Amino acid sequence: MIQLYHVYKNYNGSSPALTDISFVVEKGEFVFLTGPSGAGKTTLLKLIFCSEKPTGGQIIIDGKNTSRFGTREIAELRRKIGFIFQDFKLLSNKTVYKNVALPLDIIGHRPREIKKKVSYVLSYLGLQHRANYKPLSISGGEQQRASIARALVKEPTILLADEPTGNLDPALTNSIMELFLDINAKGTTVVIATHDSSLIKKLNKRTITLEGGKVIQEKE
Amino acid sequence: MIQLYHVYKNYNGSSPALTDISFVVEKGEFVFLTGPSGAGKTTLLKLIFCSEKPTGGQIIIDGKNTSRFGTREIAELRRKIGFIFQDFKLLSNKTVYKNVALPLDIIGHRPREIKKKVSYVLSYLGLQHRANYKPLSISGGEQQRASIARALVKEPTILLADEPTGNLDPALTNSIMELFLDINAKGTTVVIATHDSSLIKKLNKRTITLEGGKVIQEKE
Amino acid sequence: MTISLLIRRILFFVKEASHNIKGNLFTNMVAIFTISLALTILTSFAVFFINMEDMLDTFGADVQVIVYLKEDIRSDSTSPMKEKIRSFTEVDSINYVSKEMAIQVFKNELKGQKGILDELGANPLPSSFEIGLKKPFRNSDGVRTIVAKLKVLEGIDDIHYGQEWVDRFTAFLSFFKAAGLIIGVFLLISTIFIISNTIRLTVYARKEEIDIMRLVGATESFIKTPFFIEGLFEGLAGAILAFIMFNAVRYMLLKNIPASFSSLINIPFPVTDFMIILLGIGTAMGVFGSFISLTRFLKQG
Amino acid sequence: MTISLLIRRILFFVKEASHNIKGNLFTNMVAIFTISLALTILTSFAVFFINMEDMLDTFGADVQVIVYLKEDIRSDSTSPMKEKIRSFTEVDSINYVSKEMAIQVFKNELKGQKGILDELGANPLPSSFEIGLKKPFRNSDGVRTIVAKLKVLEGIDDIHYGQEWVDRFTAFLSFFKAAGLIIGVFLLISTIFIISNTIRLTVYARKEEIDIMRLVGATESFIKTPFFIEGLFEGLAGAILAFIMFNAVRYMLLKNIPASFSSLINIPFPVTDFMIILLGIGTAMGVFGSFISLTRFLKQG
Ligand SMILES: Nc1ncnc2c1ncn2[C@@H]1O[C@H](COP(=O)(O)OP(=O)(O)OP(=O)(O)O)[C@@H](O)[C@H]1O
Ligand SMILES: Nc1ncnc2c1ncn2[C@@H]1O[C@H](COP(=O)(O)OP(=O)(O)OP(=O)(O)O)[C@@H](O)[C@H]1O
Ligand SMILES: [Mg+2]
Ligand SMILES: [Mg+2]
Repeated sequence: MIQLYHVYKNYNGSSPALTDISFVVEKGEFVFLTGPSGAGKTTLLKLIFCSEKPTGGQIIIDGKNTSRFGTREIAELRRKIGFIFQDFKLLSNKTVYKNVALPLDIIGHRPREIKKKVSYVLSYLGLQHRANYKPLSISGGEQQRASIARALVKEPTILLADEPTGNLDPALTNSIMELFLDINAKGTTVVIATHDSSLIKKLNKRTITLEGGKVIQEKE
Repeated sequence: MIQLYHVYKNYNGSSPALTDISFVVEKGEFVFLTGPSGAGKTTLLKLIFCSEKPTGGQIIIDGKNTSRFGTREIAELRRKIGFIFQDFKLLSNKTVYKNVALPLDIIGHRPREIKKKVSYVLSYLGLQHRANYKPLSISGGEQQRASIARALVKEPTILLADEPTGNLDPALTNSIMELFLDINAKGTTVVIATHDSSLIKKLNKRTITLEGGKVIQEKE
Repeated sequence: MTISLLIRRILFFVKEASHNIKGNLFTNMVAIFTISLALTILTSFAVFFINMEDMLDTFGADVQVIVYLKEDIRSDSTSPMKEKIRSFTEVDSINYVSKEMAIQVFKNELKGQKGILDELGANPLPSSFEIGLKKPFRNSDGVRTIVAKLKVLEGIDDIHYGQEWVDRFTAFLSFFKAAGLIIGVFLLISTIFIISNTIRLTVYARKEEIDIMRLVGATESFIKTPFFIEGLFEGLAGAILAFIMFNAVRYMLLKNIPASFSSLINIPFPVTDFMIILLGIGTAMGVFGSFISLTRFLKQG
Repeated sequence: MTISLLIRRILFFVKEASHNIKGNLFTNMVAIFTISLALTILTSFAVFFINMEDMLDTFGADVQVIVYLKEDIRSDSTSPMKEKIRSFTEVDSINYVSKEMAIQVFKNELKGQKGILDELGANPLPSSFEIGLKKPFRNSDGVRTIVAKLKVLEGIDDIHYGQEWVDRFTAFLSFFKAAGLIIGVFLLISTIFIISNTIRLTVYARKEEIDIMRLVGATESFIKTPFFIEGLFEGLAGAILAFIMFNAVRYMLLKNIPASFSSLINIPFPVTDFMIILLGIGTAMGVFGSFISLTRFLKQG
């Protein structure tokens, strides 16, 4: 599903963010990406998501080489990928409901269908009472959950989650991990970047550890 | 140092965010504030910081009742309080260095002094190599550390930290906790809102637990 | 794209745009107000210029060539002569003034210096033709051409045409047209720039929103369309406001100036046409403004 | 506040402002450009209006009252009469035209109709005073006042003053002034609004920045001052650009219009004064624009 071959990334004027990264994530896999702050986890996810271009190497998603993608193909790809951003990236002038509905609006679902799906995911994440609030009027953890809801509502074939539980309490963290395992069981490929070592220990899944932009450890 | 008497907070049109909160934090104390997402931790810190007004009750900081504060007194208070925001609130058009130097510029320190202090705190937090980057060009954990640096550089008498380690790996979390203990030992009153139960367990300090806007547990 | 999807899209975009307008009400109001001011200035200038041109055209009717006839001209030769002159392409009208009519006019003009009239015995004034010119020839060149043609005719004593006045009028007309054109073009460009700059600033303030939309998989047209609708609305609302302001200024002028000059601030078209033109220009500029503002942002990545 | 702190503050604010200008270069350019266009329009109108007024003043010098004297007036009484008339407050200049001078002028004027001159035997024209009026009285009312005063004098036959022309001139002048005032005020207000709206949009885009500054403990003046400096810079740069654009338009006009009208687009002050005025207005509007934009934001919480 996701194949990286000798991927390099240098942001201009700084030491390389990623050096010679190669790995393959199969369809339906569940992978943790970990490593200290500044290791390059977010950068790696952004490359897969085509919001940054690699300086070198090849990235193949679902059989297609992303290096030749134009804006149209990138938009198409993103409609299949759910991305939970580390900084949420919610639209501050839209309510939680509209933020979560946006990916479905983009795909062009029917209003009735959108309503059903959005309500379902919001209530699963305990946000139904915040549906009509703007992101700046809800708590940090609620924002994070809204961002998770937006990524999941379109039933993506790939889920990329960047530190999805940094603002959540242990109980919520558990229920969200269960949700991730659940959609993974239904066939979605999941890649989660996290610092939370207890989480990684508990789930005992394949884990790729980065440090200074290099893969220093891989555990199946 | 911080006294709350029967404090209430209702954001307009929603169920109360805080209900009848009373507690006292003595000068030089170290207190954890915990509770599930949406419990009211951030709201409580905002009230102390005068960025929200209580709907009812009295908040007394350093002997002064904040309810009578005007813009001038609020600005003065904030120059004494270091606040680490859950969403960082860094100025995106300024470098990390300038963001961290800002509180000292506001107080009006000498440039040489500012340089010394900022450099010190940046290198302690492992950010010296990111000093000339803008916040959007650094990793999430680096942004969080920049926000911590900005709160600490002015050597505040009160430190309010809202989820200060949500984006940091365990090693960095430890060294930052040590830093907090260190400035606490030097006399700064510290209040930390966090979900991280392992952190609370390890440090074994006074802990106030909120849920649904009420104090449900206090542990010395 | 199926029909039902298309309809859903259109509904979505309109809802989206109206939501954005409400959400950014303050910015939108500021933009609409600026657009309306720029349009009012442009409209006022255009209306003033068109009216002024009309007024000058009526002045142009004063450009006249007077042909004084010889004393000894045979009375049966004036009629063919008149027809001959009338056949010149430059000639719009021709009028015969007999000696008697001439002295009458002279008497009226000289009311002041009665002394002169008392002294005059026989009628010393010649008969003449007063020749009016067609529009394109009401200027120095046109006058010179016709004078050259008249000079060769038999029975002519002298030709008069207030050379100084015609030259001045011609000069003023060319000044007026050149100045009007240059200032008009400058104002038009300024208006386009002010409007597009204003919209640009409102779009720029929402750069983050555009970036996020893109990250969620929105296509360019999906992102742009609500902005176009918003620009269209701003332009339209600005034009309506401009129409109101223009009429307010016009009303104030009408109250404060002598009636004889009110023609200068007439609206030179039917009011509905005027509104349609104004609204058309406003919406076109609004859409164009958002178009060039968005091109900039959607290029980057 | 100590002196060294004050100096440090000033340095900080200037550095801050210049950093912000560089950081928001695009927005700043857009704002400066809009400001310069608005200022150019205002300046062009003001210059045109002032020149037009000057030109009308020279026309006003044509407002003349001619007093025809009786045939039998004693030659030693003209001199005291002249002095008497000169002493009227309305009178600016007075000029005696003898019978001989009058006939000479008449001959020159009537070049065309030579016949009349041949018929004239004795000089039938009266001697006269040509009276020029002071500026405030070059209108219908002024003329009527002086005529009333003149009528009671001895030895006067008739008084002439081209009533129709004076009335028309007076009407045009009052039209011109009223229209100029209304349009000028409208343009001034528009310019102020366009400039402050533009700055408002740039400030609005940085609302978050202002909020964060406040959260870090910055006082109002600490937040506002760099914005004022930025507004000042935008106004100043806009004014400089307006000066350049105005002169470019002026140059284009000079190239394209008859020389006799170039006085209409003269700069009616010394160029340095003109620049100073323009820069003054630009900076004042820039600072004022940021002032009202900021007041709005700093009020909320
Ligand atoms: N500006 C606001 N307007 C309306 N409601 C708000 C606003 N800010 C917070 N709330 C609500 O008040 C409640 C408490 O919010 P608060 O941010 O204090 O929670 P928290 O304990 O910090 O949660 P988290 O751990 O998720 O950050 C939440 O339910 C939230 O939705
Ligand atoms: N836009 C950018 N321009 C320049 N450098 C960047 C940019 N984005 C990230 N970096 C740098 O690249 C390195 C990797 O960043 P990345 O965000 O991938 O780290 P991360 O592993 O996600 O860290 P964290 O756990 O703190 O979020 C960091 O040192 C960061 O400063
Ligand atoms: Mg990251
Ligand atoms: Mg919070």
